[in-house]
Amino acid sequence: MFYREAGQYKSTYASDMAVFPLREDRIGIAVILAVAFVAIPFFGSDFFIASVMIPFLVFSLAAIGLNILTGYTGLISLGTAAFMGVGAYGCYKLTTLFPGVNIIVLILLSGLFSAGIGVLFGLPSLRIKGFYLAVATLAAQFFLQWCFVRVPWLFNYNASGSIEVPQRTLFDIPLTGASASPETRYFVCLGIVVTLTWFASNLVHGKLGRSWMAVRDMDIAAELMGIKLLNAKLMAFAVSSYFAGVAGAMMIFLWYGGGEAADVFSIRLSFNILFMVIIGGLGSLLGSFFGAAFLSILPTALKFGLPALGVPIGGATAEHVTFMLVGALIIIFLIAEPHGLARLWQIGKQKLRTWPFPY
Amino acid sequence: MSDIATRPAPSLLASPMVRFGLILVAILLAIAIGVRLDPTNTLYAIFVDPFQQMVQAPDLLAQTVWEGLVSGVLYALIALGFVLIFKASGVFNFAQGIMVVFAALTLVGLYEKGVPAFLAVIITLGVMFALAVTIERVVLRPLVNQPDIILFMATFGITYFLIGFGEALFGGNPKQMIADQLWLPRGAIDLKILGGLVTLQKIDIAAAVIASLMILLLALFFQYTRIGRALRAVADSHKAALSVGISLNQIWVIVWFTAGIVALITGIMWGARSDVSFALEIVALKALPVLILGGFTSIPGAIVGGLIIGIGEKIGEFYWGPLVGGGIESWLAYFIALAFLLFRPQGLFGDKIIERI
Amino acid sequence: MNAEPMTMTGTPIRDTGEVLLSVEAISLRFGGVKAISDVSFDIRKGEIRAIIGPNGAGKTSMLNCINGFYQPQEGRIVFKGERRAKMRPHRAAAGGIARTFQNVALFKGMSTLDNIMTGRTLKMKKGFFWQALRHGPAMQEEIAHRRVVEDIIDFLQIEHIRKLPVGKLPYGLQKRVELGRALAMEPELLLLDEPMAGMNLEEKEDMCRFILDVNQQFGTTIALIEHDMGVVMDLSDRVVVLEYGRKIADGTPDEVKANQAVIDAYLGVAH
Amino acid sequence: MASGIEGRADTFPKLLMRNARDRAGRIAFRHKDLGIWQSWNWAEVAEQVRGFAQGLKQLGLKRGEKVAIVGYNRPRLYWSMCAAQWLGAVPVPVYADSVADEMAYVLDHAEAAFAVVQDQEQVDKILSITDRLPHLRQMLYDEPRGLRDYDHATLHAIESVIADGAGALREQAAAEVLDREMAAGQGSDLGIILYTSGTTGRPKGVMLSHTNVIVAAEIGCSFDGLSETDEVIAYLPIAWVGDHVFSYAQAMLAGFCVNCPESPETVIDDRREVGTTYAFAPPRVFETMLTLTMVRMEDAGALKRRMFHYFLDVAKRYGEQILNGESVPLKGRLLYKLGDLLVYGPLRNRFGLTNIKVGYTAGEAIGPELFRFYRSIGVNLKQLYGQTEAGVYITMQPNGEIKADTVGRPAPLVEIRIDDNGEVLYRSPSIFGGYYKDPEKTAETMTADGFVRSGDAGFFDEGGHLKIIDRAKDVGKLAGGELFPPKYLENKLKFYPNIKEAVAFGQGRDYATVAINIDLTAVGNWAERNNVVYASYQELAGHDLVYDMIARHVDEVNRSLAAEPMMGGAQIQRFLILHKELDADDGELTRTQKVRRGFIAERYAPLVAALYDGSRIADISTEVTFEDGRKGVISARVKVRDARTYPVTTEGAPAPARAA
Repeated sequence: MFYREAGQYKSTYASDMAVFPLREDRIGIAVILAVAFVAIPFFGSDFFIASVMIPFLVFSLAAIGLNILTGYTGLISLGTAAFMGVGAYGCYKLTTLFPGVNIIVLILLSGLFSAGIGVLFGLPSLRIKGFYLAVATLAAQFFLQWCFVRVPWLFNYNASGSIEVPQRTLFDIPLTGASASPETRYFVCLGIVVTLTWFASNLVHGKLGRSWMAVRDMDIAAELMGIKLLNAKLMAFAVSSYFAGVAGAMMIFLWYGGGEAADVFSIRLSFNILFMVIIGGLGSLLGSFFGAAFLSILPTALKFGLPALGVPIGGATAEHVTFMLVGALIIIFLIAEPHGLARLWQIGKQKLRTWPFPY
Repeated sequence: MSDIATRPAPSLLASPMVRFGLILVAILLAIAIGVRLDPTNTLYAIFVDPFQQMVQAPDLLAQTVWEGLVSGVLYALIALGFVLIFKASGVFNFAQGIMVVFAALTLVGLYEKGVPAFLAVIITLGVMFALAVTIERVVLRPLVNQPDIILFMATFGITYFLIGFGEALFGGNPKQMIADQLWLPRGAIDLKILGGLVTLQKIDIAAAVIASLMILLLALFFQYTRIGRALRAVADSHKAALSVGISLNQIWVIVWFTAGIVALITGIMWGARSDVSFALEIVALKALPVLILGGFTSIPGAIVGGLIIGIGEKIGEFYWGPLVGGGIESWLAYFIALAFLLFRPQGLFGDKIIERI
Repeated sequence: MNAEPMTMTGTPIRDTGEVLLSVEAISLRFGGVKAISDVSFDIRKGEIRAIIGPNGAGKTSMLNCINGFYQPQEGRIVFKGERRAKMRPHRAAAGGIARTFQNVALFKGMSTLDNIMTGRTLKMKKGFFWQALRHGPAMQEEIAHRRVVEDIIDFLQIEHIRKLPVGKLPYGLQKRVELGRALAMEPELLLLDEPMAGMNLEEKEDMCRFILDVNQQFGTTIALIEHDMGVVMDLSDRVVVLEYGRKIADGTPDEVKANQAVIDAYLGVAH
Repeated sequence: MASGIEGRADTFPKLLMRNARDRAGRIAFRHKDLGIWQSWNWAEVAEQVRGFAQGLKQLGLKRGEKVAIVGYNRPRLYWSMCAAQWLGAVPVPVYADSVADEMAYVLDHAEAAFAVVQDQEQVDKILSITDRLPHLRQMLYDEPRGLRDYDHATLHAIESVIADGAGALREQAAAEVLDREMAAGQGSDLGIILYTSGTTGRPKGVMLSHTNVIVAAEIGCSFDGLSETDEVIAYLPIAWVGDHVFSYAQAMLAGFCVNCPESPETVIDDRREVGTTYAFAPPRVFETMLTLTMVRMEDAGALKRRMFHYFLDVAKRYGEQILNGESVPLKGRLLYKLGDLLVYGPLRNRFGLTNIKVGYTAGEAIGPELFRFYRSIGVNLKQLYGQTEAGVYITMQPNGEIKADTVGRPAPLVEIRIDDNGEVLYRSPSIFGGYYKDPEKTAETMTADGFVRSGDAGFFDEGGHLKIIDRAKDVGKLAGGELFPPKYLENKLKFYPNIKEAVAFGQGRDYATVAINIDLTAVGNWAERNNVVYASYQELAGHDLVYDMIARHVDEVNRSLAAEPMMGGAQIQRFLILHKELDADDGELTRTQKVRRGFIAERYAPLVAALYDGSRIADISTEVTFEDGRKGVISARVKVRDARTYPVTTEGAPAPARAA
């Protein structure tokens, strides 16, 4: 309905291959970025920013990571939380080893650790596929989670066994630690997520992305096209785990502000991120955001929304209802639209483009 | 001879990447262990000492194997539920673990509400049947013909729903299994053998016996009843099942109900050994490595796989666990499975993977 | 040599001289079953070589051996003068062997354009860093390869489906896209596994024309499996006939047609 | 209005060089090729055309020789026209879909020395008739695919010809010689020969001088204020005068951009991408778009469908007034604004007409409903009445004076006279110089005082707008003496989307009858919605429910005829639905998709007889040509139905108003 495509012709391949070839879409993205960078910090309450937006951003990044692996490359992983944990502990070690280096740099570097570990646990993917691979990633999940508890070197031998987030600043503005304001932490998260999403978008639209999708859709044909399966898969594991690692570091350093990380990075979190990817849409970066928004905001909304509506509901009951709802929604979504929110969005967009025609 | 043929599997170790990876994993483990140990004694502690202990104290070894055997039987029971459903409907039922918890919770919950124990068992069976019918109607039927991965994800949905539902109904606190009321034995038998004392919990013996009976019953059911034959047929071809005169929908209900019965029994046995709580869910995940070992479609595979995993992880925990601070039970099963998987991708008893072109 | 003078109707001069690939005494077994036993033949540069035979004669297995998807237990494959006991898929691809599949093996989730672009993967050299930026060298590389791909799209006349996901295309078009993907590799040897299976008459004619054009315009050597004997006789320079994994005849279409073993085994049944 | 042709730029090559000088960097041509819009600015086009001209010269093209141009709308084919004109040769564009036989006639008649063609298909076609073309010396092609192994002694790629020419032009001397060639051209020189696809007989070559075409182009450009910022899409046959004036002459004159679509199938998408500002299409194109719209909307949800039709009603009520700048109540204006947001804007977007400044339809009468529909949704669609012999324009509709049933006032510089038999005659500086090699026909068409007989019957209404009834020779009489305008009847019927074609009979008969072709898309869709099962076109066409539906349409036509002056006698008394679609390949339609009434009457003689002998059914078998050229015979039993007629309500016959 809002699309006026007349006159939007492409006279170069560069413009034809742009991620957003339509003017209306570019405007849409600009509006979203403006809202994210200006409107939300300006109008959003501390609670909203700290409890809704930051978790949303962290989950989005993790979901993008998993989506690259599962959605684009077709490799199921149940170990996302563990790779996030590697990022968090990696970042913790880095902050102790290099206290002078800026925390943002360290967060971005910490993803490299999980990328490395991800490649290691991705090795079996050459031999095994599907559910079998899911079990291999479970090995990573439980082994790494065990390490987080049993290897005291990871948490600097402190008594509590948890990560202590030090205060770090940029231009004297505290970014992490107790005195960092939600807005600052939000900006750091947003900056990282936007940048990495841009990288991810570039990757999936390029040669590597095509190789991933080729492996996903028909690995035998991909192999005979000269795509080296192991390389493509390990690359997917590396990139995916890098995203998860950065998300994990962000989670501890910019959202939780420390804590018993071994419990946080549990199998439950892995499942949650997998659901985000499925509900959002496999093979869609946009879907990762949708899924993350849906599943990270839903519990908060239920917890605070239902009492506000006058439905008497305790904290524990809210949690149970959330579980049931999430479960039911997963099933409903799979029945209604197995391709997730992203597909719904795409259909909606197509409808708008062809409006008033139905197709 | 068809043009479509199996592809000779490439030798695993031929890939330098994999070889490199395995070496890396080994080094990683060695480092993890080395951190806890005096480096000079590392090799001794890993490769000599545990075996010396085994030989020196065979009673402890027997005790460990027995415990592994019992938990292996229970793993096998959970895996059995998976296999039943996978064989008949091609669905990888992630919810099997939670069905165990749900069944046990329902049983205990009903008893707490004042329902006599055996009546509670019967009602629980009814609940499991209702669950099977509901799942078939609400989840499976609308998703028929969808790719496997979608059905797999749907069982995740079932899992979450059941967790929420169970907790909302019965609360999240651990409960005591009504073992006595169900005439399950308690106490232990001490055997003086192998120059030591081996303690066998009666409940464990009961578990092993009941599980064996269960498996025997299932085998008979599949072998000698019309429905059982239909179920076996459906694993090969849906048309074959229809020719026996049972609709696919009925088959699904039956299979899920059977899996529900298996889940209830598993729940009772497991609950009697520890207690009934959602922590069981994590334990149920152990069924996955069991399946990997045994193959997704093989009932004997599930049993053998369960025993290997159960015994393997107990021995590993008892003899090697302390070297790295213990708790390796949480992941050892997966590594054992992974190690098998790398050399036999289709599992011990699984059908050969066919690559077509 | 079956050289003919050039005429206005476009009959090409055949330049089928040196041997591009030869298989030497190949045997392939699956467990106890012999799929191919002791088959030898060669493919000369620039020719269209047909492999025919009844169902289950081992034709597809033969192609699978040539591009390394299967590794034969015995025998050698000589490609461009290099003798190997076995081929590796990506090495075959890098060496210039491309193929299409009996049952279309496209990447269903991707568009026609992206499918054909994957054929360029081996020729794209820009590293991870540049790809992540998608500007500068990586973008220039993408554009350069897009040009090549657009030429192929133009050649195969599939402009109108350029941006559609291939999964929903009609079968005939999918086959064309698959050919496009193989062509994007700029292969020296193109293996076509039943390129015309399941097509109607018009689509078959189009496909025939494309195959001939590829052979003539790019000088690509083609080995094809086909059941339609009319097509085989029209297109191919030489034909090798397999039956139960054995070679029973090898020669020009006319020679093969006259071969008694072939008539008994194949032609008599097929017609 | 004064003729504004510049003293210097009186030929197209001169106009091209003027553009290259005055607006060098502006895009002149775009072609969707290899996935993107390849573009050339005026300077580049001039460079290409100069090289092309030099290349042609080197190949031996001489002043006055003819160059046949065959193919779809491709930039290089347009350039070939200019390059030929540069050397004083005469381009002869030919319909690309002509069969070899038709093409042989035109090329032979025009004595084409060169042929510039699009691709292998056309090359093969011409090679197959070379023995009938003694004058043809060289052939050039645009797309090299498949032609590599052809004998290139007399066959050349345009690209290499241009390159050779451009190479030679690096020599100063050669360049000067070439420039003198261009300078030698004059406005009065023969610029182009356009062959008209007559409804009868062989095509005739209409000779137009540079001045003729430039004047015609100027009429259009100044009438609608076209400038270099406009965009057109070139998709109509290049041999048609409409395309020649709109996509070549006016582009050269006003300096706007010509966009060539990727292929005939992608025109709609390509038009949407480019967002043309100026459009030209025969009614058929608009009709197809509307039919598709309505068919697609049938599949929309009920709510959306109701909203759609509600706003279409709003548009019907207020749209045209708003477009004409008349006063409209505030409520209407607001509703229309809302409708524009929800329906009209998106519709224009889908049609690719968002940026349209003015659109023209011509070639045949457009249905009033159809015409009003486009105007009501905000597309400034106008009609013009034109002919090849006139260099296109005869009458046009000025803004604010647009009616559906007339074709407007005489175009600038055009004089019109209505003959005693009702025939329209016209005179202007853009009229043609005669038919090529056919002085006899020329004399028949041109009067002594320089007027051209249009062959159409018409009259001026009170507002001074011309109204065309039919071909002059086709307006006949029934046996009883009542007027029988077959085309008028046919057009009335064709306004119903369910009716694709209609052929009226009645000349010298007792009453009027029609044979109807249903529209497979529209009726097929209707059938699907009404659970009418059919296996073939033939079965659908013979279905009783379809007959009932068509009977209702015929009934409505009769009612309207009864209310019109002089037309009451021509009410349709009997009709039938044809069992096959009329097809140009069978000779039933002309290449421009007009019905060939006489031929059809002969071919379907048993059916026509049945229409008049009162029988309820008739058997027919006809020979048809399939798409691949094979022939076959189809037989059918066709039903004939009676239609209801109405008493004539208007008396008398007002004489056609005469132009002053």
